[in-house]
Amino acid sequence: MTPTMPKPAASPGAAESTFPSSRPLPAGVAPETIVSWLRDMMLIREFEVRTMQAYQEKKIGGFCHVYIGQEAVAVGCTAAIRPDDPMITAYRDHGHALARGMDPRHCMAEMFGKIGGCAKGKGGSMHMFDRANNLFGGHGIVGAQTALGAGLAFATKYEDEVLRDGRSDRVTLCFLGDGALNQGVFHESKNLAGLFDLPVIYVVENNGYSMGTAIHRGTTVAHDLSVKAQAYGIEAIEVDGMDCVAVYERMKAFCDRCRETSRPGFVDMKTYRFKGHSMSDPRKYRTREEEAQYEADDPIGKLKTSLVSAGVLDEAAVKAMQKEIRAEVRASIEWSEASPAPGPEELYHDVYVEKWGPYTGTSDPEMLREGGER
Amino acid sequence: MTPTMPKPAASPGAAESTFPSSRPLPAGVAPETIVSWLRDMMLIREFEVRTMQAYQEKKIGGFCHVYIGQEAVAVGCTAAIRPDDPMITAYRDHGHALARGMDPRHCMAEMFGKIGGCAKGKGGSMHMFDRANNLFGGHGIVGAQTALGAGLAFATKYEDEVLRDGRSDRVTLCFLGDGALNQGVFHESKNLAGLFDLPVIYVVENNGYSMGTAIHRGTTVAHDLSVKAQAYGIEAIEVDGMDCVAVYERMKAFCDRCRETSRPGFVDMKTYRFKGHSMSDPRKYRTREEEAQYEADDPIGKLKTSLVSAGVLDEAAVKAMQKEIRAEVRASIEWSEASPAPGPEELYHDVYVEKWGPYTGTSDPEMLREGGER
Amino acid sequence: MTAMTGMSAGPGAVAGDLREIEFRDALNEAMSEEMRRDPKVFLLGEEVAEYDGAYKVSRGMLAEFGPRRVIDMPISENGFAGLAIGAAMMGLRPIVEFMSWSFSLVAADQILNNAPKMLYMSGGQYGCPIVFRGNDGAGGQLGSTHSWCVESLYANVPGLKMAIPSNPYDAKGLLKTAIRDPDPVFFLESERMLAMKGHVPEEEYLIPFGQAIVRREGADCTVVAFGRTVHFAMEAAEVLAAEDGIACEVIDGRTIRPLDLDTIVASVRKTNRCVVVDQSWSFASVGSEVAAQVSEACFDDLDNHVHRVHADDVPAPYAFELEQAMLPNPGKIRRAVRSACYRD
Amino acid sequence: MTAMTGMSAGPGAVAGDLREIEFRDALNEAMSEEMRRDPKVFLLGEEVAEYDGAYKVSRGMLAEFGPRRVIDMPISENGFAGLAIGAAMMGLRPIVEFMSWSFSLVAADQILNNAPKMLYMSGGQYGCPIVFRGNDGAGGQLGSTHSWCVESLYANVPGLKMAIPSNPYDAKGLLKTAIRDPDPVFFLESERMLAMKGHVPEEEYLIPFGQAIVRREGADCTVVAFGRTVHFAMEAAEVLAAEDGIACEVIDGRTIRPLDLDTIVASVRKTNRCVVVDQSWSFASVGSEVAAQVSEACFDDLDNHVHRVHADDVPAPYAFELEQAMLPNPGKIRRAVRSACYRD
Ligand SMILES: Cc1ncc(C[n+]2csc(CCOP(=O)(O)OP(=O)(O)O)c2C)c(N)n1
Ligand SMILES: Cc1ncc(C[n+]2csc(CCOP(=O)(O)OP(=O)(O)O)c2C)c(N)n1
Ligand SMILES: [Mg+2]
Ligand SMILES: [Mg+2]
Repeated sequence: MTPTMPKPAASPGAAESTFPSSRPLPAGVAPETIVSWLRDMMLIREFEVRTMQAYQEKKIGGFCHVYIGQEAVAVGCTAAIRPDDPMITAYRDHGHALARGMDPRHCMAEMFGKIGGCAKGKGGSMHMFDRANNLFGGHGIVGAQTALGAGLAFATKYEDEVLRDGRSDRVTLCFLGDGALNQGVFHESKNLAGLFDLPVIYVVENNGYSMGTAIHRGTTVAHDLSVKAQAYGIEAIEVDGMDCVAVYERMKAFCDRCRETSRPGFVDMKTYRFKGHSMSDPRKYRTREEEAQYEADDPIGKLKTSLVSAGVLDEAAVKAMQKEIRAEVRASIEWSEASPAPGPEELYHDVYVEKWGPYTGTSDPEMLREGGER
Repeated sequence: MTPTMPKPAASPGAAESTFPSSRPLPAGVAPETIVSWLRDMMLIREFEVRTMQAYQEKKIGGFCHVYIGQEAVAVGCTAAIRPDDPMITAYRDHGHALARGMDPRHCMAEMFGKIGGCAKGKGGSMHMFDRANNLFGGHGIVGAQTALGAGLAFATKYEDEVLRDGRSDRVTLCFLGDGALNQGVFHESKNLAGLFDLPVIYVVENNGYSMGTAIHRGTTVAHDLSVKAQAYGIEAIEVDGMDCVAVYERMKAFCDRCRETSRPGFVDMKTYRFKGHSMSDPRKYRTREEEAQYEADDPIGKLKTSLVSAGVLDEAAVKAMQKEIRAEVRASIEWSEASPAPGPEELYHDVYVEKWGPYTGTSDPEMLREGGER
Repeated sequence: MTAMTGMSAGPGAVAGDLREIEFRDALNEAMSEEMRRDPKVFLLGEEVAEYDGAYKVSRGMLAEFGPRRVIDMPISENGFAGLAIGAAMMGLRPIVEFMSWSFSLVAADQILNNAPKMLYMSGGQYGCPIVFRGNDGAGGQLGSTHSWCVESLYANVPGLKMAIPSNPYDAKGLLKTAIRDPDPVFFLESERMLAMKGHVPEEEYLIPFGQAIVRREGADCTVVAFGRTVHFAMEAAEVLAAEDGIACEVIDGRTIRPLDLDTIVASVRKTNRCVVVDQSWSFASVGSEVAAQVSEACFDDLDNHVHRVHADDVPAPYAFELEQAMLPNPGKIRRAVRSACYRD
Repeated sequence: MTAMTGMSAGPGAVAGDLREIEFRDALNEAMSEEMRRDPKVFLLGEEVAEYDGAYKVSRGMLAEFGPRRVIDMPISENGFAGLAIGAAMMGLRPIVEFMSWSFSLVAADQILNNAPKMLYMSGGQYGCPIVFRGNDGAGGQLGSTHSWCVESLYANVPGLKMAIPSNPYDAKGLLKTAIRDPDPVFFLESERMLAMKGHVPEEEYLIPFGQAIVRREGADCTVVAFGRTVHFAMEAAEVLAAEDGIACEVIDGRTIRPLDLDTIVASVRKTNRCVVVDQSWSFASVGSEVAAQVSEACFDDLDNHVHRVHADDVPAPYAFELEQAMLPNPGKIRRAVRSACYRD
């Protein structure tokens, strides 16, 4: 009756990346790049703290799921792929949007339901799309994006091989929660990916819970998810998602191989959400001790320590960065407040591509228009 | 481009049951019982031959899928369970109905669309239901019955444990085709069965094709389906479905254990359909050689030989049995022809249990009323 | 959403009995009472047990009935809907909670092909006594995938019944009827009403299906509404009476399958005008059905064509202003009634 | 089903051009021509490639376009519909064949939540240029799960378009339009019409969406029909003209979303009577929508209420006689027209 997910002493397959406070930085990556990862994680954290606040202040409505605790996943994975590689995820999507390069203003304004939002305020928290950055959205129906992800990989391969007569050269990252493991569509998607050699990597952000359900209460063989990939001939790895460097290193190698072989992959990405499922979750299904254990393993703190230990950053630089980020997020809130609500004409806009009857066609959101074609 | 499914020299796990022409009969089973299996298989074969004929004569409409070649599966499996164990299957269901004990008249009349059919002619070939014999139907949507099968097992367990405060004591057999492996609902069902310890055994009647698609063209890891069970912590066995005695022996042990442990099971039942997918299939996707190989492995011929070799039957007895069966099936056709078409009042009958508005309530079909409560 | 005068007291109300409870608790009482009465009744769904329900509808039920009868499910709607249908074929009486009816689309095959047709396909051998229930309609800025009004998708299908209560009293009485019904019932709640309080007597009562109820009498215009929109209609009626002197007769449909056309027609014969309010999109909807049936049955009675109030024909937007503009509301109903009465 | 006089020749027909081809070949030509024109167009579905299509619609296409563009799928409708939607978001132009629309229920989430709403949810960033096509409606004793008329389930949803051709000429012209359309199109064929022959010129043509066509002119009663039922309406019209002296104006809707109300209203303003024929169940259907819209738009024109001809409100039975009794047919249309004309 008490679902618990005690942090494992050392999780197999990720053993090399468990360390108390600091770890060697990856070889072959410029220190500035690693600093930028830290910055991205800090930005996401700050952004999400402000998101929660804005939700409490009723500036944000609907469902809202924050990414606090999981930052290393989106940031490390993004670092491991190329900008032209498609990415798609579920509704807990602010982190992916920011990691992928969405301006926090457009992300925040989307939640504020303003015309400056990435989806003109029509999507909300669960639907962060960014065409310029090849982010094919956050998606609200659990598991549904896994079929879309297979389709993105199908399309890159079709474009590269059929339209351009070249070789398949892009990898799609498709994120899902551990709860999505149990949706039929994911099973179908894995089979299709395996069957057609689709270069898609399914990254299960395994934070141990789907809402109040601990993973083993909803998922068979929860202690070894690799079987859920092997059943389709898909290679699986397990990664410590609380360690940004580990995420980057493991994912880089995995994505490179996927790109090379045009074969799908599956990642059991061990992570933890520090907050509740959504804004109204009292978290009775887990203990405060369990939470504290994971919080002590904070991916941001760890990377900070590593960078400081390695002499790349000092405390002052971190503080300056934090200050800068705080200002940036604050600015995004102000910008979002100033952005107008979508006018009534927007109701019938973007229903169909072309004008007909009461429908007024479609157009790019401000975010894409600003930067030219982007 | 040429899908082939050459008969494996010896399929692993079923090796002990491969033999050229005759095999020892199972210990502890009365010879009369084994003769009754032969009789059931011969009945199904004859029934299906007549079904094809009647379809050609347009006495049967809609979709019609015959069971010729797969008889050992339904017969051997039925022999391995108790009458009170629920059974459910897909649309290729005549064999299961007859093996389970449905009177051929009611089965044939159903296809003739007559009121004497098991479903009053409302279901047709794909929907053989027999409450008295705990057959929960043939089902037309690929894979859909796998969730129902989990539900039947859930219900026997609930009845035994919650309503009667006893221990779970029944096993559900849920049949599916190899094509159904790729439906999301089967994945969800396996996970539910594994999670809730449901005593359901999924018998994949792996005849190598879903319509024109050879299994490896639609299913990943087709050479070892056990991974599709292990992914849910479900035990899997592979059985030579062309050998009725092997089916019985393996299934008996497997069902007994499932009954004992109240755990689900998965069977890769290797079989072959001698005819096309349905009545209009030119079978261009496989070679006549492949078909001939399997036809040489005819489950009926094999069991006949074994029984004759063992001195249980002689050729004359077999001939007599065949004659009797022919008469029985002929009688079922005559009976079906004589049975009236459902009257217009039947249109609004059985839509809802009770009468309201234009709906006229429900009632048992003739088949169940004949035999008292049954 | 506040309780509505004239609506909280159901027809069976005893004078002086003032017990008021929330809509969610009315649902909880209905399920709990039926589970006490009949051990074949059980509840399953996502987060219904240990979490006490995502919306706390099943609060306390795990504690009372234990994990064999209040069962948490993984996010496998098609699988567990099918599991429940199989159990219902065996004679059990499952209640399936969809956290939201929006998530029932992944289960469409099981709930539309199997539940409502099993009795027919099996020639009367296997019925399907099951209740599917959960939140339907806009929940408040939930966006395009989470705001389905499934009544207009699913009501097309024969073999199922569909109930859509507008208040706690009806919620309890209709849900108890649904649980005892031998056929599959689609039971549509609304996240926006779960906290609404209303009178629910202690004594047991059931509300039969197919009986609409006149919530407010009036001679000038019949307004037919379902579920949450009944409140919008009542609010509009108040204002219309006060500002325009138009007396609306507001009918709460209560069930969509069966639809109580008689009550509606009797009213339209009196008022000669009709406005239908349906929270779903207009095309091929419950609203179009009511409009078509009334137009047919009251052809000689109608002074004006039937007017319809729907959600706008666009995917549900997230932004507050857009969602408000999209959804039916009292203002839109007022305009429709005025137009129906040639007062615009 | 035989080719219908006055129907096989489409509006663009050239006199003397007598080429007649089957409905299935018209579909094949539309797909093949578009695939030749645009390498982004491809076809996927169960048995579409090596088997040449379960109903031979894609006959020869694998041979011409190869396995990269004509792709056999496992029985995973939700998965491959979603895959195709993902590909469409990337700008490709998939054609998804459902062997039968009846099997699309397992894909309901992808086709209803994702395809029609992606553009809106993404604020205009990602459209979904995709065609879903396959057999819809009764195929001949296929029973309850295999006889869906999905028009009345799915037409409720904004963001999608829906076409339902009644003859080879339209099948080709509408399918080509569908493939070029930047929005998701649900394209409904009928197994019962695939072998029907009709005139299809060699020259390229497209038929725009939202333009119904008058198949037969008449002053007494408008009959609106869609897809296969157009033939029933034409047959009924012949008999009504001959036996009852009633001149029907038969309108073939061609597309359901958009619905060409103007053409219908113009006709009803002339005939003052209207019968709607819809092969699906009546409740919350395309038929109820047309009835409701006509009742509204033609309130002052109608001499009688709109009459509706539907399938009976029961699951599809297998038995030949019952299925015949259930389905719309010319006899039922005749009765409805006579009743609408007060001639019963
Ligand atoms: C098909 C479907 N069923 C139910 C829901 C409601 N729901 C939203 S999130 C969620 C839990 C998902 O958990 P998980 O996949 O682990 O993702 P996490 O929230 O942990 O990121 C549920 C049940 C939904 N959105 N879609
Ligand atoms: C969901 C769904 N998709 C497609 C079909 C059409 N269909 C009927 S049978 C069949 C092949 C199934 O093959 P398999 O499961 O191997 O069974 P077998 O025919 O070999 O017994 C298909 C594609 C269907 N009935 N349901
Ligand atoms: Mg999770
Ligand atoms: Mg097969």
